[in-house]
Amino acid sequence: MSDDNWRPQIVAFVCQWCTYAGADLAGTSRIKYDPNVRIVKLPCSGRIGPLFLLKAFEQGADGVLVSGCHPGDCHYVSGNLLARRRFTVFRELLIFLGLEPERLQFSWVSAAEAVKWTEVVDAVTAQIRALGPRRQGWGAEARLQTSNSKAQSLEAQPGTRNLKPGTQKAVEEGIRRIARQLLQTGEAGVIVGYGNGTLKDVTTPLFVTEPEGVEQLVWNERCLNNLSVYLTREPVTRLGRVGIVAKGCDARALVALLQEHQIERDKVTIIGVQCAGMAENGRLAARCAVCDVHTPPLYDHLVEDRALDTGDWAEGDPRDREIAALEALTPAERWAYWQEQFARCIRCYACRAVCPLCYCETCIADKTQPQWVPPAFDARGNLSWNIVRAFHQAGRCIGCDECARVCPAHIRLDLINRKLALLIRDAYGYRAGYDATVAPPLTTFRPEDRAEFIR
Amino acid sequence: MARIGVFVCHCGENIAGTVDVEAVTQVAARLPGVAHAEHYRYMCSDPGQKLLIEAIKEKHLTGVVVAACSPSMHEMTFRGAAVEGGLNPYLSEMANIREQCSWVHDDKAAATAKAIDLVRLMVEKVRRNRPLQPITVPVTKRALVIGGGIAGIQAALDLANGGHQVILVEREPSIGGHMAQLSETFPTLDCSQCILTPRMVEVSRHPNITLLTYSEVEEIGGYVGNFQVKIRRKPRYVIEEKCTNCGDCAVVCPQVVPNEFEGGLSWRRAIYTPFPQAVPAVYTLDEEACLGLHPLVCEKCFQACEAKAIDLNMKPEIVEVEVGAIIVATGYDLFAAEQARELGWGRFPDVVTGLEFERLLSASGPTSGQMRCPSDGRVPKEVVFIQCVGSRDPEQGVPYCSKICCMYTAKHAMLYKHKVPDGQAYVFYMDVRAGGKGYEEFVNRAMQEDRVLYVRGRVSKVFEEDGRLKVWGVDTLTGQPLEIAADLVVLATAMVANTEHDTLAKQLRAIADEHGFYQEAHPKLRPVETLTAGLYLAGAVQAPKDIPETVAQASAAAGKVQALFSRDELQREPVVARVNELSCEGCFDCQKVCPYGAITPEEIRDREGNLLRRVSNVNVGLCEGCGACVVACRNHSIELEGFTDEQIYGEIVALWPMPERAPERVTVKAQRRPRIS
Amino acid sequence: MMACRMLRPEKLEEWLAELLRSERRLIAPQRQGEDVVFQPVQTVDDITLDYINTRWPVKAWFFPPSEPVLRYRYQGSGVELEQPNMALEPRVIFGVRPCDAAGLAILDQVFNSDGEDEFYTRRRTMTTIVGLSCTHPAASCFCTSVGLSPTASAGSDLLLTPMGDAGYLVETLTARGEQLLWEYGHYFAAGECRSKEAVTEAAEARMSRQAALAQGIELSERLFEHPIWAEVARKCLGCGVCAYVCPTCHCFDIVDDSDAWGGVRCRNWDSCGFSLFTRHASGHNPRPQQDSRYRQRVLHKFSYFPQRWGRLMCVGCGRCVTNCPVNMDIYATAQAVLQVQGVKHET
Amino acid sequence: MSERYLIEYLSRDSERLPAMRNIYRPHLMTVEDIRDETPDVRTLRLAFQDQAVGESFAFVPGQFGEYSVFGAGECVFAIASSPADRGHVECSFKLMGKVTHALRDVEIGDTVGFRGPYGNGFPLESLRGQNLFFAGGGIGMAALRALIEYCLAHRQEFGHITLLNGARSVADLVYKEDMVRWAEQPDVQLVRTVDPGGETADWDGEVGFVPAIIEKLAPQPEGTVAITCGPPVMIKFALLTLERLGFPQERVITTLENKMKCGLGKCGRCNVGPVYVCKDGPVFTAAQLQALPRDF
Repeated sequence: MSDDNWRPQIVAFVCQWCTYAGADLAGTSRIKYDPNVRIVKLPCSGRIGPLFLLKAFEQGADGVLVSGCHPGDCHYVSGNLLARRRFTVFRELLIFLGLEPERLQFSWVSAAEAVKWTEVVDAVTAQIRALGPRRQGWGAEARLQTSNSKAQSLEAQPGTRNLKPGTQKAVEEGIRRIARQLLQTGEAGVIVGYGNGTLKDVTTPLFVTEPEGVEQLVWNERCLNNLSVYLTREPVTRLGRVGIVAKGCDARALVALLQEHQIERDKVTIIGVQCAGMAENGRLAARCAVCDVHTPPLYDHLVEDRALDTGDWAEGDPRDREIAALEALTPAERWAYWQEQFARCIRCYACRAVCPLCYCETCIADKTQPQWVPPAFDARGNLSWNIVRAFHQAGRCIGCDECARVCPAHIRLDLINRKLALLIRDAYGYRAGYDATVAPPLTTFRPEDRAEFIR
Repeated sequence: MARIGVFVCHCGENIAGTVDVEAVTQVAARLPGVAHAEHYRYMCSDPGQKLLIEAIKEKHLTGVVVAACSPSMHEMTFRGAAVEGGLNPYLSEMANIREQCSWVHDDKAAATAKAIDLVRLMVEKVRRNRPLQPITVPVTKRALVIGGGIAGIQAALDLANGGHQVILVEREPSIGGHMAQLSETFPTLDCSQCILTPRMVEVSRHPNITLLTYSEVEEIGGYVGNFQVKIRRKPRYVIEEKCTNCGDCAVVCPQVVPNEFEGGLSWRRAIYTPFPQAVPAVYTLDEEACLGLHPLVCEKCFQACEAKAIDLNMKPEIVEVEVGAIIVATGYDLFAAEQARELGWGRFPDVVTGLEFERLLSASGPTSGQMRCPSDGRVPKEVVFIQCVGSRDPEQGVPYCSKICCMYTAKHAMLYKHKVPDGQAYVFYMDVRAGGKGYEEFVNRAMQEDRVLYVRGRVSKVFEEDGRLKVWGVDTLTGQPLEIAADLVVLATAMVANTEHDTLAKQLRAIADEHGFYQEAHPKLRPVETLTAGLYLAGAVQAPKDIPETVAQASAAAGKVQALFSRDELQREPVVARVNELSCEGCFDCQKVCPYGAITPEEIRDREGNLLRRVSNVNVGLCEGCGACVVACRNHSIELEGFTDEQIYGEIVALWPMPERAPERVTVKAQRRPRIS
Repeated sequence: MMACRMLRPEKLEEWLAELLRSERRLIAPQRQGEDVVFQPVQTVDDITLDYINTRWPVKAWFFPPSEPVLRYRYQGSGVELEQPNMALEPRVIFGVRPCDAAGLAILDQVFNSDGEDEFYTRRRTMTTIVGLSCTHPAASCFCTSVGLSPTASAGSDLLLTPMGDAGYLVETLTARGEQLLWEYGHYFAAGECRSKEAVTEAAEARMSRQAALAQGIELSERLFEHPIWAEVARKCLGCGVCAYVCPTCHCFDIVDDSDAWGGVRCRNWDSCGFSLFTRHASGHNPRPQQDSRYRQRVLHKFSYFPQRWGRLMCVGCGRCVTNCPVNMDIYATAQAVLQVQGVKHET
Repeated sequence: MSERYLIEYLSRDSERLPAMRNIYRPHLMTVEDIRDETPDVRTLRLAFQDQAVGESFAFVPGQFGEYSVFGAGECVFAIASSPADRGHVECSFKLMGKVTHALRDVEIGDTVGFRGPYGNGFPLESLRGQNLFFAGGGIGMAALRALIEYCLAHRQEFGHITLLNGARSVADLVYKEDMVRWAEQPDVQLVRTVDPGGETADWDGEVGFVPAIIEKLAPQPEGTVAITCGPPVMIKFALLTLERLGFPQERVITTLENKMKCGLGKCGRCNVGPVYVCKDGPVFTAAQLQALPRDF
């Protein structure tokens, strides 16, 4: 694979109480090991953020090792257990994007385990040496190398089901009736709903403040926008108490916003709408094919759709087949697939803007001290941005797919979101947007959390 | 740009032998922001520190990097020197090129390259360091001592005599620990109880000591100077203040169970004192053995107690105390002898452990000091002592030497011979380790004066044949197989870590080593402290120890605590989290991940008092500086002082040169075709 | 120099094939998933003519989303500057729609004015734009509303207009166009010069959006402060899609991206729609809300730029309309604002 | 650039093409002096590393530059030094964001970047022969400093000069040493003021916001030009006060401090109505500002 003189560049992020002390003990005990690892000392593995690992790879690391105290031994009670969940998710994300698992490794090494430390370093170094230098440039050229890869033949498989739009007119009337009532009684100062857009077959977010205006509210299979994004927008909230038209997926976003203290329940009136599914390119949208919230999980008023046909979902989510196909590829092929996708990114941040859960006024991508996400819109910066976006959504994304819908470059953000949602469902039994009283999965842990990837 | 000084230490040959310190210095001198670089034989020496101090003053350095040993060795030293030079202590960092470089690599080129990287990384960190001011916290001048064996007793008495309040917590009904079980002690053969019990009594009477027996530490929060401890007092069903220790209750008690204190060699009642000199001198009702508690059917003791000291409705009680320091003296356990299956403990009543043998020797023991076999009470004439049971045995037991077994086995054999002068004592040993004042002489006395037969070798099997124990072994000096018919076999089982260490260690945020013993802060220089500030170790909780060592360490721990208590305020490391209120979005994920409850919502209001936003706020008194909140914050509105994003970013970008960006397009030099005439 | 030639349909492919073999890099519309984008051509077969317009305007080939304008290395306490490596090669971009080509003419004015930005102008002079008139505008198109036409020639060096079976009418508009035509003259038939008016009219007739926006917006204080801005901008989410798909938007940011050894100073696209665009380090922001930012976008295109340069900064390609996540529609907004302005004139 | 560039290229060797002029390439400057004006305002004196450039460098008071720390980025400040000070520029900056923090960390001898001069500068011709009334608040004084130095260096060309310098508190007053030097010049009146609450026990200056002190000083509009710079809210009220005192808008001058990146009217950041502050400003008369949309 590579010549004998090649020395991989490996950085180890370690906690100061266990692994750092263990490495010191290896020194005191004069146990020899491979000299390729550079240690960055941190107070706790809980302080080791995914951004560090990302930056290390960006800077040219061939491998990254993270090491902390054994479960239960954390000097700070539970930092390593929180870290374990973060790293589980982050690692799977990077693997999904095509990183070889050997390049990002984790271990528990206690202050007493000098020998283990040396063994871990030697083993990790040997594995990375066997892999050879990382594909150039954390992006950039990789996509050019494999232009004929299998990955490129992977094409979006839209839902094959036809729409069964339900009784749209009746639902529309129901929305208008409730909206009118809310405005008349003063229960709401503004209704956030859908109106007809300026182009054929397009709806647009509509803000109605007068009872007469409710006639402009519409309901059809093109009401794709997740309107809950407006609940954290001052130009809308200053109009008064908000009444919001919410499909099931939109209501899940409301649950998540409640969970993260971004809205107050008693300051929002939710007009829940039973939804039969929305259309993309005339077919049922992929996410709607496996929808289990035709009736919103949270509402104050419910507009029922009497003709609601929730259909036979046996077909499953077409995206799951795509994810499986991607996962069947080699890391190099997967990497090439995503590089090609991210290369198209123009950093317009539409994905961020439409996301109800991207409510930070100053995004980490806009923070410059330090500049974790490279500012240039090149392969390196785009990759980091997309990874950071995906990771910040992990365990929080409610799967409305708005980011993927609005992406002008058609980057398959939905696949990444879905992949992480499945991972978190399987690993932690958690799905976002159903229960505001449960702690989000990356803010908590269980002692028995999966750890099979940790040395 | 910063003006950093880099100081590369040779540490004699320790570093310079493997790392080209000259090269490291030369490269360091050329790094951006480095205004001074030099190397010296011993940076930690006085002249070494002077170099640093002078350089700070002369070159107006804005930060220093000392490339030397581990920061756990000398970080404080160089911070102190930085202060002397006029710098804030937190503008000094160490690059660990000894423990993590020169000592672990042979290849000089690779080690030098690594040392250069480590220096560079620290230079970039220091460039981003900000001066920090220590946080002062008041010190609660009360200590908690966990464990009432000789270590805990000694530590508690030393502290109490020094004028400090002490809370001594013991899990068992009485203090005294394993030492109370011993008959005589080596190498002086004075009676263990005779020297121990006066101290136990002193503890019970000392005005500065609050003794909580039959109690366990339930929860520990806080930090050095300010620990909050919850102690669970198990119900003993006997009101300590009322009990007169008359024993009327035990007489009427119908329930009989094996006596743990006697190693199960005798019996006790459900209501009992573990031994006559127990402190406190009160009875305890063993709720598991008692018939009456659930449901109440017996009550005989209750009726018999004239002092009305028995309360069958007693409930566990949680006592909350605040202490400034904690000494852990939870002692040891013995290697479970049944695991050495071939030696027959548990199958043959006349195979006993060393501690059981102590009870057989003890005047207060089950045989009142008469040497008898547990099986039938006959006087054993042939006794085989087997050393290293479980110890120095990575396969079946523990790899380490249990340290005290050689000595107590010699003591056992000697005491046996004193009681049964015509008996024969054999000792199977691997090596005799008798390092200590008077120890070697003691063993020699056993061999020569008391004619104990020492056999170098291991015992392969103990079995019964014709009603007698047979011991098979090999004398490795002669190579001869041996078979000894024995009346009694005594196993010198290893000292192992207390099985409850693990749970307690987690509570204490202390680190247990691979064998379960607590890890000291430094094996040589800080053997009494742990890495958790305010937490100290005494006795066998740290490693196998004999009594003198235990007592010495207990006094040392007490001394450390007294030093801590000599100040009214404590300076804490300012490594704490800070919230950027401007960009905090108030999702409170940080609050969810904080293990110390240090983060609470804070309301931001305008001048009219209208609520604008809720943001996170860190209580720096509670914050321990773990940084979990920083990672939980998606837009990084929390920083951890001392480990800020800027600093770590600096370290990471210092590690590798930035990869060249993909060239936009490579110009292909095509053939020029002049077309313009 | 309105010499005109014809290009027979069957000659087009031959010409492109020879261009591909030349020292000029040939860039032409190609399929990428469901989109058509400009890409360097590998084989002529990859080129498609089946598109209303390309996904992205052609501007990125001159004004890339991100480009280094300076490199530097630290040397002790000093710094060594390096010129970024901007490799140049002659290029032909084939198939640029008139609206996008007009966008280039607008960018020329900005980048070629005093303080000439050679990162842009060098690429521009090395590139020959072969425009391709538009015959079937999309529902979102409104080039005629802003004073252009589906066959407008501004910004192109050569303009091809499909004339049915006769092939393409070739207009030579600049010296660069002339040079190209001179080099490959044998593909082009001279003489048979026909008017493209009929094609233009037919295409315009297919245009559903035909408002009179070309006169621009006349700014008054009343209009500037009018509540209409808050109303139309309320749904704006503040992303950068509209600016980044726009053929004329050219706002940029200059940022450093560095490590311990040195770094790159980069020029990156930016958008007046982002809240950070005008926010000072102190936190003060002259355009604190989305309405003022959206107002800036509309007025820059329809009022400020025309005042300075005498032409609108909108070419009516409609990309911002179709790509907006929430259906912000600059055509509709301009109409609405003009209506407000009209009310003022009447009163 | 010549339209014939392509033709040149096609006909000759690319090596002989003219070298690219890079408008974003800064001059390298050596930090010669660092002066702390207030706890968060610092003045740097920078010398051109290329002496020839330094010799030929000239600017009009009121023009500005893009100062950069390599690794942190660029930031806009007025050139605060005297135009007569050849080979050097000075800038004063307040600690705010990434670049100013990086500038705070530079040491004497370090290298920083400078591009400029940009912008129009003060209309010196229309100031000659006039009384000058300067009103600067906080760091806004930096934009006036070059002009003050110029006027004092050409003292006979101008009439009476009033220097009103305001700040939040006594500690926040900038150019304390310069003020002493300036006040010593003939026919110069120096008035210093701090916001209410910002005074110290021994403060002998005025107490009050800058507009209030302008009102109190009541400069005569006839024959006087008022030049003001400071935080946006101060400028707003200072302009109103001057108007009330009878100053015609053409005789009130201020400089704007928008966020700027390129300095050359391209990046679009400082666009206000039809003007680019970086090219058409930063110096405007109140009359010119009046014509602009309120977007700055």
